[in-house]
Amino acid sequence: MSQEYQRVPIKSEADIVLARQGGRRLAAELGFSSTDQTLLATAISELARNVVQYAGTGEVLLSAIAIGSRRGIQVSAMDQGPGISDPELAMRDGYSTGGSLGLGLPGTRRLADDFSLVTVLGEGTTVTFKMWVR
Amino acid sequence: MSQEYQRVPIKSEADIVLARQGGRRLAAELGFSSTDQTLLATAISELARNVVQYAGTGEVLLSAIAIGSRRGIQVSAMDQGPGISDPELAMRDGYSTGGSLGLGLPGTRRLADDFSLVTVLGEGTTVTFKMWVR
Amino acid sequence: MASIQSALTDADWMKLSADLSSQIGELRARAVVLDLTLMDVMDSFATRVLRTLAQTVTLRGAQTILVGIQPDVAIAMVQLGLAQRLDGILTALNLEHGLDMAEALV
Amino acid sequence: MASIQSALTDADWMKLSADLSSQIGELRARAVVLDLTLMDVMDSFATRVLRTLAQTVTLRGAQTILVGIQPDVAIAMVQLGLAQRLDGILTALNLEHGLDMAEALV
Ligand SMILES: Nc1ncnc2c1ncn2[C@@H]1O[C@H](COP(=O)(O)OP(=O)(O)O)[C@@H](O)[C@H]1O
Ligand SMILES: Nc1ncnc2c1ncn2[C@@H]1O[C@H](COP(=O)(O)OP(=O)(O)O)[C@@H](O)[C@H]1O
Repeated sequence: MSQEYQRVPIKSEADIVLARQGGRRLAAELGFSSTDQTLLATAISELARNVVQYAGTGEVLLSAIAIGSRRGIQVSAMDQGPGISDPELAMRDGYSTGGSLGLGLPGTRRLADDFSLVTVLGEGTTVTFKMWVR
Repeated sequence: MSQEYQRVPIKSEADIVLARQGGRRLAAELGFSSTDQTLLATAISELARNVVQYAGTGEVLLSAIAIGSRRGIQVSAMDQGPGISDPELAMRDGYSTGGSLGLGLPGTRRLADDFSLVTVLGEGTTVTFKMWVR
Repeated sequence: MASIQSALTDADWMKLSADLSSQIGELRARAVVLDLTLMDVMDSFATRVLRTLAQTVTLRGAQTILVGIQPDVAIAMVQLGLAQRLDGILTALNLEHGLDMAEALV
Repeated sequence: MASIQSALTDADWMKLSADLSSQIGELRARAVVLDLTLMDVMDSFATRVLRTLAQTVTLRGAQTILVGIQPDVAIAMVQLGLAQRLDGILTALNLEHGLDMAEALV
């Protein structure tokens, strides 16, 4: 599995747009369909907004990944924010502590090929997912 | 109570169709009404899809059963998948861990004459139900 | 207008959804008529997929009309509790009625 | 009628909402047509803001019509579970259809 990284610092709302545009560009290069580019960009937008809203700042890492001839993208959104006290609850449709829709995490899991949430209270949160060209 | 078995291995989405077609054929032979054939085929479809979705692979057993002159079908869907951590919750209308409708198990119980769910975490799940000619 | 066969896989449905979504634009369609006459079973998977499809069609500014759901299939859907998951989607007896309904919308 | 660009911030949306709300009074508008053709992504933030906007418009006695949601965007919204959060808001394919719909309401 080979990797190359692209790092998008997330400091404000404007960076959310940069992160999802970066993801879309990489996806287009790798041959993602236009529908899958949009799915990926939407998921990145959700995670990057969580960083801004709940942690203030953080970063999004975009990596081109490959297993054999299969190509894909791995996205990580990470921050050193407050962490999530009940991750299982946070993964539920409609659960939000921010008066929002509560669909960002569960929605991203639904459309990703692979999804993980690692969070430590007081230390931060990292959400990682993969999407493969299909 | 005499029995004869038919085994349908469930390995992919295509096998779901084979399983429900097998059930419908057996039901037609035993004299089920066309409505009951469809009810049975739908229930088999639900259980077989759960096998594919949550356990990957498994099998569906179809048996013609009889008590005296009463004839019926017993269906078992079994897998060696992850099992169900909270079976009571899984039997509730609308509960799904797969972003699905959560009506497969409770719906099948509603239309079956007899229903059992046996599941062991890390070992697998077996759902069995009967339907009688009426 | 699309006719649906029973054995569509997850991938088939995704493709149908994408195709319809873009064709609505090309054809400036106000209605999408889905013929379910050939479906011998409508389970929760098919129901969810149809609902998803109808939501996509709505966001594209058109209406979905389901036609041809067979009597036995309708009964099974109600018994399983699936019917209410299609609430808000228009239905018609057959293709002819469905097309009449689509005309009336335009 | 307003055309929405992808990168509106929280503050931009608030301003748009306030502007529309007062303009409905000045123009005695019965419908507000929002053109989303330029939105390359509709995430939960945008969806929630649109829903809030539509609620404001409703309380001001007018109807919201969303037009121009692109095929890929529609599919992504449905997959994320966002589509049903816009339930009850009218949609049309494009500006032309949306204006027709608005005419019909008036
Ligand atoms: N990066 C993060 N840091 C801290 N908490 C988070 C983070 N991301 C998500 N959460 C928590 O998880 C909840 C659910 O997130 P999500 O499903 O994206 O919904 P929403 O963002 O609409 O609230 C949030 O309301 C918040 O409490
Ligand atoms: N064979 C199985 N193996 C593991 N978990 C299962 C299995 N069948 C059902 N489940 C669990 O039970 C839940 C409810 O199942 P069901 O009522 O059929 O709804 P759905 O399949 O729509 O999620 C599923 O979401 C899943 O968590």
